[in-house]
Amino acid sequence: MTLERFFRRRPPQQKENTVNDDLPDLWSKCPKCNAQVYNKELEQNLRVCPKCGYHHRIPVKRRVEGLLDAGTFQVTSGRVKAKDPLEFVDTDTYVAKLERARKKTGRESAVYAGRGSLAGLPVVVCVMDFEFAGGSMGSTEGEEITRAIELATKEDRAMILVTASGGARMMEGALSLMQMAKTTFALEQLANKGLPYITVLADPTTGGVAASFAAIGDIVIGEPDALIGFAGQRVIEQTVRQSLPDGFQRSEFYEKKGFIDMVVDRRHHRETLANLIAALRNQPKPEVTALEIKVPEPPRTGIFGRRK
Amino acid sequence: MTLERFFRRRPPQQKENTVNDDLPDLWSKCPKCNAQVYNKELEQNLRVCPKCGYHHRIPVKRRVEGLLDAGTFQVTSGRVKAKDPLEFVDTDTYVAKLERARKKTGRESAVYAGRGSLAGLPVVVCVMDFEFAGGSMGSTEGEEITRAIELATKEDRAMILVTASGGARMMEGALSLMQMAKTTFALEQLANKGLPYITVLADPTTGGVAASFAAIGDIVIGEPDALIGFAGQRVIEQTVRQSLPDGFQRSEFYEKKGFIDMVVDRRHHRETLANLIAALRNQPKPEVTALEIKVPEPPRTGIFGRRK
Amino acid sequence: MPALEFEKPIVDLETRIDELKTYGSSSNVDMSEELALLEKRLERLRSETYEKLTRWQRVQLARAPGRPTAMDIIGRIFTDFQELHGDRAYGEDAAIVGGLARLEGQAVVLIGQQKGRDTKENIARNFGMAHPEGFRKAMRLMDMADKFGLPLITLVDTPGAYPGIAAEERGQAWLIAQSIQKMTRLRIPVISVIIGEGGSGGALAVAVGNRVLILENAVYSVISPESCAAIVWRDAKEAAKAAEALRLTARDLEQFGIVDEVIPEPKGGAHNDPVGSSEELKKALLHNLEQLRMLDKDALLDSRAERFRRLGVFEEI
Amino acid sequence: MPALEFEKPIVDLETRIDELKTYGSSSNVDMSEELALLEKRLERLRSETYEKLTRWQRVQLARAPGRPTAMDIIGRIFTDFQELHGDRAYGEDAAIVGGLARLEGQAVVLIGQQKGRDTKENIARNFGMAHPEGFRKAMRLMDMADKFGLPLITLVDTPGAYPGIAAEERGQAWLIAQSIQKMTRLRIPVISVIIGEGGSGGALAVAVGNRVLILENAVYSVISPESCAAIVWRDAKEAAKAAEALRLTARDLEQFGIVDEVIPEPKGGAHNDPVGSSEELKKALLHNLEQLRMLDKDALLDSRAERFRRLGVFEEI
Ligand SMILES: [Zn+2]
Ligand SMILES: [Zn+2]
Repeated sequence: MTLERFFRRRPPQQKENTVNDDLPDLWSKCPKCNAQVYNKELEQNLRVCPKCGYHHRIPVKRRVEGLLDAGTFQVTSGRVKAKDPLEFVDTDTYVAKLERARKKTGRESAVYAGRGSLAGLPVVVCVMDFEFAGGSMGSTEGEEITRAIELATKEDRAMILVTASGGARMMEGALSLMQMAKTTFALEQLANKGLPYITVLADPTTGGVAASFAAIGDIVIGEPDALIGFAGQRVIEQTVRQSLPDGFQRSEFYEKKGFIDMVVDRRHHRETLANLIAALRNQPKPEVTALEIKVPEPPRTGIFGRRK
Repeated sequence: MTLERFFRRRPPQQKENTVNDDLPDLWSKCPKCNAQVYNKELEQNLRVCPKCGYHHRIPVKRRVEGLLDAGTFQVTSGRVKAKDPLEFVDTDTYVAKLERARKKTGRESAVYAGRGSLAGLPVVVCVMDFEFAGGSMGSTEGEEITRAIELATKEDRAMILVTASGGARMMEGALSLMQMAKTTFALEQLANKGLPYITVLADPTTGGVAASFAAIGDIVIGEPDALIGFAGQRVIEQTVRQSLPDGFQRSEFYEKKGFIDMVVDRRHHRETLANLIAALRNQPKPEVTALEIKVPEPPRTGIFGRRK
Repeated sequence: MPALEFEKPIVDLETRIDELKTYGSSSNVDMSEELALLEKRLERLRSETYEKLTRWQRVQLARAPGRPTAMDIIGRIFTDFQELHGDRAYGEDAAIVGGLARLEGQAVVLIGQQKGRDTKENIARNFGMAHPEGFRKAMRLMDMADKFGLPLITLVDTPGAYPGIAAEERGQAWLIAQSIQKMTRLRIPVISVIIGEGGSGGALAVAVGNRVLILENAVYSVISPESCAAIVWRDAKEAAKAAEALRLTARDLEQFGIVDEVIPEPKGGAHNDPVGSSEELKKALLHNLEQLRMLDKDALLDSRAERFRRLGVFEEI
Repeated sequence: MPALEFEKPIVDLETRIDELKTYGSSSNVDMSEELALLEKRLERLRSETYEKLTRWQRVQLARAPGRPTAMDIIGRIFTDFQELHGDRAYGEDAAIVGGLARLEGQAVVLIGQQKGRDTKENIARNFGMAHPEGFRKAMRLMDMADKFGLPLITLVDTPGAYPGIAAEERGQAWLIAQSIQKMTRLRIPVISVIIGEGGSGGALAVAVGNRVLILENAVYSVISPESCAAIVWRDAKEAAKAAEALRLTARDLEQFGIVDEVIPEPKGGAHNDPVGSSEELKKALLHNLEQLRMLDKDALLDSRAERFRRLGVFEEI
């Protein structure tokens, strides 16, 4: 399970994957193609390696910036904070774990959400932050997501949900599990108003998050090479007692298996989402341009589609 | 395709499978277990071999008799007759073929339908007759089935449809194809009134009949060992250039594959249908007894279910 | 583009004329008179051939290599096509494409049966013969159109649903039935266009439209002429006879009310003028869509039901 | 029935008493005083054990061999069960059973997660761990209940959705999500009962009820104690510790509002008195159903949404 790293010990500093707002170093090394990439260029490129197209994790704020019309985003999340209902203690207390996550991210939960406009279209964007406790879904996250969906419903906005999560948050027990149903009920209200709901599955999206709101977007978009699935790969390997094939449970795999509408390079999310939302809302095609992509994109898995 | 036999030449006299009302012979030989079976016993047994459970084809009138409360059936079909819209000629004219089918069955189409009561429950029963042009679906059959469904809708009756058909009737071209949609539209009206629709798939149910009203019963029952499928076995063999596995496309096969709710011995149709309809209509359990089955039934395909 | 069998005389004559022209210009002999005669004869030959196409010749045109496929038509008539993949249950079937697009700015949902344009694509597309997952994908897109109130346009072009072991195992009959049923429930405008080969249940599964249009040289049949011939005469080579008997051309179907409108094609078939033929199709889509826009949700559903309720030829007793 | 680890002292004492009785009657020595003392001690031991069960012991009871399975309960509480098979898409999954039945004459739709009662059945049932087709079958039955306005009763007992390659390939995550979504849409009374092991998403997929009931010794958890222990202490043997931490017992869940009612079991667990424990469950089903019968379709849907809307513990900032 992806959460294992998080639960077992302090999260390792993923030097190549996380970037502070003020970069200490000028260059990063791409873990896929080993190229030295100028950090500024990487940032402009929405943290997609300009050499090989590898999708680094991207801070939630930067993701929202790259998606919405400049200056239109208003944060609405951050009104609730986690408690410790189970008084959960393992090798450490849940309270201490939460403190570290708060300190690391400056936020109260793994959810960052708000209203904004995308190519002029009113949307609510909700992004899960893997940096906060592995993006795991506790009561706070469930509540934040539910409120974001309710906001979209109330204000007639399309809902965009970007997932990155190892799944449920063990330290909140079955309360965490209940968030799967709670968020889904909220989505039902959104659907009843005919508002589009689009999910973007970033690396990783597994467990209870994959098995609830992530999977049931009107349109489900995968980020290239994102790990997606219900069971974690180690659990599966232990169950079937064989190693997993290359590419198993990746975005491209699930596109082929019929579960993802399309795999879309992060640099194209903005115009793709704008076009999809406008079409689903039966509105004129919005004017929106994409980031220019100067480098070869990862090879297309489908046989005939163009990667957008 | 099952229809091949019918289309290519005069239908062979299937001695062991068809029985006239006045039996010329006292004994029949079961094509499965080779036992000599006393015809009277076979008839009482709804033409299920009392030795091995083999399901012989059963005349449509006898089927309806075995299903409904005695004396309650009123025929409503037989108000329309086939024309020859395409002026179809192959080795023979369609008109001549129709004449033979009429003569053979004493009916105007492959559909025999009417209202009646089943353990006191109001139903419409519609049975396809393989003896009439291989049960193929022409405009007449589509119209009869549609009217039967409309009757059920109008009179608040549950709908029971017993299929036995090689599929569409080639000699009516695309008009035949259209009956698949026409009947399905009628079923939509029935569903909107919350009336149950149960299909019983008898041997054979293939082609356009399998691929329309037969498949979309609220509950789909297969007769034991009935051949069911979209494509005919010869066509499949020619396509894949290999011979088909034993039991392929049989009722039991499709139960295992998830497409049939249950395989039910014909001698249990009466109480099974009564119980299902009463439950779906939220009515008290009806009092109804089944034919006593004295002989071993065919082995159950499912692992735990009882064959009813 | 390779010529069809019945087009060979035309192609032969064209070749002769070309040769004569080349000879004339190289030898400096004046061949203009001969050429004029030949050109006239060519014109007559073309007329004779294309204005009196037999049903079997229409079948060949409907299947002609180079005939615009669903994706070709989507590319020419629609803008902003965003293909959506998958059936959310088993797989992605390339024999059926679908997604969101715009027709003169109006957002629509498209479903198209897609044959290959070359051998490689044909294999990937399974020659346009869908498996159950293709129909399930189509159903998912129908649901999307219905949820968001978008018109649905389906482009039909398939020899039929695939008759393979796996397809049967995964319930080909059930999926076709489910897809037809889904279309009986849609409360949106639905226009289906037979653009090439409308092959039996596999075609009907996505062709239960408020309007069913057909290109002039397209065909729509309960069984392929080859299969019909194999059954009746035990010889697939009698397909021409079977095609005659089956009455499967656009004009035949129009007579029976099975299609509502025949969209003209340029002489020799859509592949001879893909742009012009697309324009005709686009016009037809637009004016039908315009008419359907008058109807509310219930009326859309009811009128579709009524349309199909009427189909069939029989006699009251 | 083999005793659970923590029941061994009780079983040992029971054996001694039996031996003593045998000895007494065969030797004609009066042991009545000793026996009375031992019986009293046994009573105390039983009370101490069963009234102060640790969470890990509850987990063991919830999984105890011989504990009534869904089919056992269906057989005892309901009549006229007619099992319906298949998901109409891929297969028949024996890990989830379902169909029509009657509860005191009232027709209902049942969905049950079914573990095996012996090794052979356990293999056939995949130990109660469903594949995607199991959830799809459940969804189909939910649709049936909804269409005909029949109450839906789900019996939850699974270690979890099956974590295998094929299950993932066929979209385990999607099917669980779809099943939850389906349950948010039902306009019928839905009662879910955790009868044994409520294992994570695989349990929740069929447990989105208007009422969620739980048997006294059943558990419901986001993760199995073994997996939790393996993650935290890198040792599945620390499961007892993990079970404590996870607060997964009926009473824990009741505190958090995750379950609405705890149904009492006989001392030592339901398997010690299957008939009596079934009666309790039946009573609970009947009175909950009675209450839900007051609500109309919209209210059923809305109150279910409200029930789940409230779940979660956090602090407003
Ligand atoms: Zn790189
Ligand atoms: Zn026999």
